Amino acid sequence: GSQASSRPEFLRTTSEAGQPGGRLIIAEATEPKTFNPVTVIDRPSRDVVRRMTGDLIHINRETQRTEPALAKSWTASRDGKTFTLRLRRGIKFSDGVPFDADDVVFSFQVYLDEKIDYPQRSFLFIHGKPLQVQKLGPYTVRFSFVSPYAAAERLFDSVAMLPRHLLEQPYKEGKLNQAWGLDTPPDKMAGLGPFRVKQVVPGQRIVLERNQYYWKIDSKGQKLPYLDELVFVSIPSRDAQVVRFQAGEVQVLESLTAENFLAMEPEQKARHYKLYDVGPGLEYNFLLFNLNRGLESKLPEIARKQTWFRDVRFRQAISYAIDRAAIVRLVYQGKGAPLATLVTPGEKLWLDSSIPIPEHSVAKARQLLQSAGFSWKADGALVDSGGKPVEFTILASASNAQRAQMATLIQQDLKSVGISVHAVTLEFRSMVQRITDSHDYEAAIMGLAGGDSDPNEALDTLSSSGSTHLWALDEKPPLQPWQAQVDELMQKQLITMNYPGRKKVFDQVQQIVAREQPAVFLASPHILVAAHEGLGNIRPAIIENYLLWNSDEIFWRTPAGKR
Amino acid sequence: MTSGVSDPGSAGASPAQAARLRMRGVSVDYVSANGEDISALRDVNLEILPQHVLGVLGESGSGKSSLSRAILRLLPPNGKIVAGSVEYDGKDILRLSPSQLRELRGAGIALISQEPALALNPVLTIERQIIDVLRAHSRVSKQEAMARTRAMLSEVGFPDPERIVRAYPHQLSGGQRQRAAIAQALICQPGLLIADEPLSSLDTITQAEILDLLRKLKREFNLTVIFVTHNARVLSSLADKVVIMRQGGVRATGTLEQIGAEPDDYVRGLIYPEKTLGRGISRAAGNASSSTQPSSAQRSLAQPLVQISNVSKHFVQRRFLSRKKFAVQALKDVHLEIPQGSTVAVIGRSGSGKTTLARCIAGFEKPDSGRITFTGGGRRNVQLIFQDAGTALNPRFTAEEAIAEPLDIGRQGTPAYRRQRALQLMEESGLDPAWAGRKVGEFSGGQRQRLAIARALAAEPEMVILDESLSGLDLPLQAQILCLLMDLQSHHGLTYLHITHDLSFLPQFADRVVVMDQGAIVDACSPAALFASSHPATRALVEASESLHAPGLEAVL
Amino acid sequence: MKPWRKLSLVTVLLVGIHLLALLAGFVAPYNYATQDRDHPYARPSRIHFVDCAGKFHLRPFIYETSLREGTLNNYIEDCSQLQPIEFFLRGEKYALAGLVPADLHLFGVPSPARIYLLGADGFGRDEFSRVLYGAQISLFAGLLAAVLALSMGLLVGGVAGAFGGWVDEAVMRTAEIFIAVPWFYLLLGVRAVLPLEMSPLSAFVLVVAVIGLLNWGSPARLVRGVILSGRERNFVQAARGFGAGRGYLLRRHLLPMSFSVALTQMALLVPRFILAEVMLSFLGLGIGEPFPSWGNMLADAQQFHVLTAYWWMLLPALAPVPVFVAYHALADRLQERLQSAN
Amino acid sequence: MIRYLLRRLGHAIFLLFGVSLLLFFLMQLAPGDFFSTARLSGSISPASIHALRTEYGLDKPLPVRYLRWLNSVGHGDFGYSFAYNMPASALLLPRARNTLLLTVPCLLISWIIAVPLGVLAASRRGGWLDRFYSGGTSALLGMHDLLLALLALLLALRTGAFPTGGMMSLDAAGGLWANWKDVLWHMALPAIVLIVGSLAPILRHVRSTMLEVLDSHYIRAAEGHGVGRLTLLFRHALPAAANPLISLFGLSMALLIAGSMLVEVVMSWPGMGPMVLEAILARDMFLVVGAVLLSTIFLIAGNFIADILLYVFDPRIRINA
Ligand SMILES: Nc1ncnc2c1ncn2[C@@H]1O[C@H](COP(=O)(O)OP(=O)(O)OP(=O)(O)O)[C@@H](O)[C@H]1O
Ligand SMILES: Nc1ncnc2c1ncn2[C@@H]1O[C@H](COP(=O)(O)OP(=O)(O)OP(=O)(O)O)[C@@H](O)[C@H]1O
Ligand SMILES: [Mg+2]
Ligand SMILES: [Mg+2]
Repeated sequence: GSQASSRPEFLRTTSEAGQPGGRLIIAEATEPKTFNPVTVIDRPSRDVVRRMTGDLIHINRETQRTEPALAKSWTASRDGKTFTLRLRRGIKFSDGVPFDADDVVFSFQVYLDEKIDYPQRSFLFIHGKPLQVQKLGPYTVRFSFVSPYAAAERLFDSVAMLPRHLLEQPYKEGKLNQAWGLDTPPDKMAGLGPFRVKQVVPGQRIVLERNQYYWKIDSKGQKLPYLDELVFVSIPSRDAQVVRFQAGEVQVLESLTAENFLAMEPEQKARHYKLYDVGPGLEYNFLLFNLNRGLESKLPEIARKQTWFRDVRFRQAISYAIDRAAIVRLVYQGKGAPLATLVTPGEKLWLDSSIPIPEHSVAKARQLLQSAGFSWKADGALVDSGGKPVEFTILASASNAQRAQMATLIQQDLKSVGISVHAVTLEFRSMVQRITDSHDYEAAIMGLAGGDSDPNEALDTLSSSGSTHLWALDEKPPLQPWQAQVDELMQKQLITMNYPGRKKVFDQVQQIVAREQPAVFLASPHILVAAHEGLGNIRPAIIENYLLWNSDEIFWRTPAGKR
Repeated sequence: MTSGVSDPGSAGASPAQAARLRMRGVSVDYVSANGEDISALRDVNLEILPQHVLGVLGESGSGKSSLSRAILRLLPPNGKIVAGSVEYDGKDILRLSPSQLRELRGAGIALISQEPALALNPVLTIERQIIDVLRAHSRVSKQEAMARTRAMLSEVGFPDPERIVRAYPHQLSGGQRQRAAIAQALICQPGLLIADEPLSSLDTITQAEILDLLRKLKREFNLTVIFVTHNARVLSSLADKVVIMRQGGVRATGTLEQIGAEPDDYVRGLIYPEKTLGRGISRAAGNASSSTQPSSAQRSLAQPLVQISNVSKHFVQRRFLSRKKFAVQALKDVHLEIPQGSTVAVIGRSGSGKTTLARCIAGFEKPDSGRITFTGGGRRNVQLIFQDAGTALNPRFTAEEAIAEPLDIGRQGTPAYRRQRALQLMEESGLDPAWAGRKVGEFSGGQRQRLAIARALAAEPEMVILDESLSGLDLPLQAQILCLLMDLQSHHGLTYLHITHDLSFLPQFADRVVVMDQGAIVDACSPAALFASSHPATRALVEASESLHAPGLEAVL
Repeated sequence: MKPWRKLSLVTVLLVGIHLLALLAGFVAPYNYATQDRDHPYARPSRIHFVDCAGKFHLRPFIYETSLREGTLNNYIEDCSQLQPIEFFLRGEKYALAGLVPADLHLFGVPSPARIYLLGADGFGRDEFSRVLYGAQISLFAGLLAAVLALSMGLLVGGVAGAFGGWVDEAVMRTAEIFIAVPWFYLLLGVRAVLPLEMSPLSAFVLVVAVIGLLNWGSPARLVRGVILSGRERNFVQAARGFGAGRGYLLRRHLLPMSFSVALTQMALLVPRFILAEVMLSFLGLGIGEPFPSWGNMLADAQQFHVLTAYWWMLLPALAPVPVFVAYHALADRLQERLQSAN
Repeated sequence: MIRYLLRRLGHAIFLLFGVSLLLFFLMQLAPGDFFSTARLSGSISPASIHALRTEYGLDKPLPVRYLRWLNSVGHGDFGYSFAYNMPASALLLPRARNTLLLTVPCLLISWIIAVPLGVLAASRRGGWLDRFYSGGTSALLGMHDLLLALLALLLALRTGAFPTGGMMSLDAAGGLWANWKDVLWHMALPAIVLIVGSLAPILRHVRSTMLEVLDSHYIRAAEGHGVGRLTLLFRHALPAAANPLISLFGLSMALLIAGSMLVEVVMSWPGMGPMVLEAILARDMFLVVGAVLLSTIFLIAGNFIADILLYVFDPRIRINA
């Protein structure tokens, strides 16, 4: 890169100014597995990598809107097809090497390369065409799409800018996928994040240290980050996490179950920690019926039951029969929100609040079933028009207690309309394999969570060809007209550049989903986190990372808090 | 009826002298697993003065071992002393605290139990077992303990104890085990030794040696001995006083002469075997001649049932990962022919390879070299009666099961038949069929031996090998069993290989006698010629056997 | 010592336990599946004799509880709602011993009020009832698996020991493979082929049976060791002398020798298999909802929030303990008998 | 003897092959593979999943994969972890060290505790000790390791006397000895849980076999010679009762690797437990295979030792080697 003579263009944050120093210990359920920003998939590794890397445009987890990051500013062409980003000058990687447009170009070259296992590549393709990257000057880059792309800015979030001087070599040798493993010496890695790797103790902890070249300063002009060290300790058991947090051996917990949250409440004062209920997150749990096509020969029994599942009235009846309030109360201990669609109340910008949550009404359910040609035997058992008793199995993952509990509740609920349900808990992969590959299931409870609050996140789930269109995979062409309409609308929102317009389109989508209930959407758990009370700038959000997203601003209020 | 007080007549003991051991009205009961109560001792009164040898004589099952065990409170869990007191040097053993009892046992009173095979720990070396006894009672350094152990072993007739100390019990011969047990009992120089048939599986020479040893100890360390045996002759030269037991009670006490004088068939039967045996055997012989079987003279010419030609067998004894290893030549090329329907007696010193030979013939051991061929080829039905009957019977079995085992295995006849056969065999071997339901562990030593014999006969063998199988039996019983065997021989032409130490009755039942020494057959002759044989080994055995006779006894006859 | 008497005493205890399990429907006031969504995590009901007014009642009674204001799962007794405990009252239908339809219950309170002797779980299901029903499943499953594993072990170990030589080697190596390989993948495979609509009960029993059949390795090794040494005993050789075949030797001499080891193994395997379900349910192989089993109740109980906030849910989790005590007492007595016999 | 050793070695190798092959086959049986959940994290397109599968050879047939793996074994890295993008051996070994650091002492201690206790209980048959221990073991067997571990954690939390997990304090600066103390301090709780958990089976076996031996003739005979109580129990009876215990000991060595899994997970001990458990569920197969082979090696070693000991302690067993 070219040497930046003028003084570096730091980003000045507006949040409360803190004091430097101290160490923050963070619990991870499993140990991070790689430092490689390209191939990283699993959450713990992502948590670490994101502390080490910087992106061009960032989504502010609080406002859920985009804001400048490494890109000081950007302009969109009128047709919304090209974006010109102006990079900050005088920024350095954590190893002191300057950052410039070449790094950006290199990074996207890598991400777009077929031979590289970059999980999010599909995002960089719009209508199957990759976005074009073009260096206009040492500090200006242009990105161009084949068509206007509404979420273009958001696309840059968390796309790490790679140090060309370190990774070009392995990339050329085709070793990039294996680069930056846990065994890589720290000085061979560098990034634009607030922290950099200091030490790795296999199975125990990963220590990140302050990156003195970081490109943010606080309102007082102090260089960020405040903390000297981040320590990620792996604590496999959730309960152990809680215990160690209470014992003060860990200072932030990024994910808590409602039960543990409640159990921890009494000791908040005594043990000097704070619990935060951030409200509904982006995770939505739903009951899906197997609507896949072409099972007649392979799985006749399921195919037979599909005639019920395909009937919207049946699905609506189920939806009415299910007591969502009970789910929220008993499964999430009240720390959750009932759902009408896959859009959770957490998505402030996009939720169509006019859509009511389906109330729990056995009467309505029975009415609908009757109208759909179902009837009841003397003993109250529901039978279909063919006189066959209505019973089916609901799969739930054994490793997710909440969903297993939902299954139990639903089982009970559906008794009241004469449907007998087997709740079968399966080991997660066994279950996924049935749903995605063999299609050998009748109904299942699943949960999905978008990484961002944006209609695009629903693309894969709602559009008939989406990879998480679980209830009917590879359903093309769309079966029902409404599905076609949804597909269309989802494409529309993709290119609707202005927020109100886009919202309107997405509202329509939500209304259709609420009406047709391709799957019965149940509830969304609150994001529950905990942090030591001595920490400043703890502003938990519903988008990952709930707590650490502003790790560069977090600081220890009380020197006593330092340890 | 029993005379507890020591009568002035008895030699050496002055009435003033306090008794070393005094038993008053001791009764012992056993509870059998099938619930029945067995009273093994009834109101026994005994008294023995220091330095005395008390001979205990009695038929098998008369309660001798129970008596011995009762003195040391060593009855099996199902046995109990229900009445009486046992005083040792004035203190009541039955009232001793566990620790006191422990001190008394071994150091004060030592017991040589009847069946060393059961009494020795199978997973510990002989040395370990003796040393532990020694060190339990006296503070001695390891070296000294080892030295004394070896010394004691050579006292009981092991010229070079080095192998014996390292051996596990199963690596020793019956007699060697018994001697080891004796050494274990004597190692602490006890005040009172209770020897429960200590000579049962020892050759006459060793017997003499042991007896001398006892006399010596008696002289030097004024050892007092309770000597349980069947062999009245031994007592005649050893015992100061003799107690005759029957059915758990004391039948008579006094010196051998006194008792011998009493007109009591039971007693006389025990003391003067020649009469009983003579009678028994002659009866058997009578049948023999009356039957169509060839007489013993012709029998010896009959074709051999089994031909043993230069058979050798050696054992290697070594501890795991230890350089020191011992090779024992148990058999040095042995030649032997056993004629069909005849009785061949094998005698020889302890450890001379008799059992090994027997085991080879019966097929329990594979000879290193040489051949054992049966006429008509293939294996014949040969039954070995193990030397230690106690170990050869599964303690989980009842007497009936044990005896009927061969039948069960051969699936012969109906269960009813097997049962009836078992009972019959018990009867014939002098066991009360009413005991059929008892576990074999609940029988006396001699009774177990009879169980073993009965079992062997149940298999309806062509050849039976008796390995000291009568050693545990009183003389009348021996006679009875011998008669039984000879009946069978005369009617079904059974062949016997009879390993024994008791030379006195060889002439009555054996057609041939072979003498073994250090694994080789050194001499073979007719029983009659035995006593005239010139071979040193034979002579030694014969003389020793005669030396066991007390000079006085014949006079009484 | 009179092993007979002790034995009978223990057996009485055990018979009692199994009767309880068998008659769960009658003893339990409610069905294991009925939920009371207004009383999740309800504490064990307090049993009173004296009411709020201080008046004494001969018949014990409970007060209905209601949620304390502004709290979750924290209930207060309502003095106005006194519910006498009745015995032999009619309630939910059930099948006695799985056969006879009935609706008579040993005790209870007039519905809609509910009595929770051991508190309620997260769905407001009566833990006491669930323990009883759970006993049916767990005891059966545990015993089944243990018996399977043990009989396999005795057989294989016996053969290995009796034959010795290369047979022994071969068998032991196989045993080692069986011990070494973690079988959950097989179990997952098994579960995968089982039809989903198969009743959770039978699916579970099947899985447990498979586990039992796979766990013969350790018992086999123990048995084999004993027999290797036993077959050198004199009385075994004697039996051989009578031409006894290996089968006979095993049956009459060798296996009886390993009896006490086998007994101990049994005493250890039953608990192990009952608890094994904790891991099974973790792998989704446990018994499916809503059926209770000691395994999954224990799995529910051993969580931070339970141990801190709802400690009473640990009580049912400890139900196995007394049962194991009884089983082990039985094992001990049996052994005593065995030995007093020798 | 040498021949015997060699033969056992041969068996061991054969065994390792058998186990690994069987494991490969079993993993085939279990539905799903490492990447089968990837598509749920929306962002990852089926295409790239397919790419990954092919890159890791998951699309190849079983034999091919096995051969590939064998080859990698030849190169010392037991296959390749999908999750870590690293050779399995490099991941397993350091963690195995930590596991052994915890389990080996526990194994020894629990035997050192359990054997005397069992012997005494047997000798005091029916006594209070016996009763107490009987009840105790039954109770222990009724509790799951997880429960014990969790209780231990809560104890640590309430008392603050022990760390609530991990193996070393963060700033374990200071000398070797200081570090060791630190580690021991962290070890205490998991060790206690493991030991308590493993006592019961040993105790029961010791007791029952001892009972058998204690009422045998030769023990009574030794008693009759006034052999001291302890000598009698430990020098005479115990060796005679050793047989099943030895087998048991051999087997318990197999648990050195796998036995502490759950405890490690709850106590966040940086051993193989957490990683392997995750790998099992994630179908990170080579990691699992590696771990299993490791514990198989211990099993083999254990059984081998056991067989030798059997021959040493039980002269009645003829060495058939
Ligand atoms: N453990 C036992 N349980 C039950 N009965 C027993 C037991 N031991 C011995 N008996 C019985 O007690 C009686 C006496 O046995 P004891 O061993 O004292 O006889 P003995 O005189 O030693 O006979 P032998 O000369 O054959 O050894 C016998 O009838 C025997 O059956
Ligand atoms: N398994 C073995 N291992 C080592 N040495 C043995 C073994 N069995 C027997 N011996 C030895 O072989 C020799 C012969 O033993 P054997 O039992 O044949 O003697 P025996 O003539 O029967 O003596 P006894 O009259 O005392 O029974 C003895 O010295 C014995 O110590
Ligand atoms: Mg006797
Ligand atoms: Mg002999």
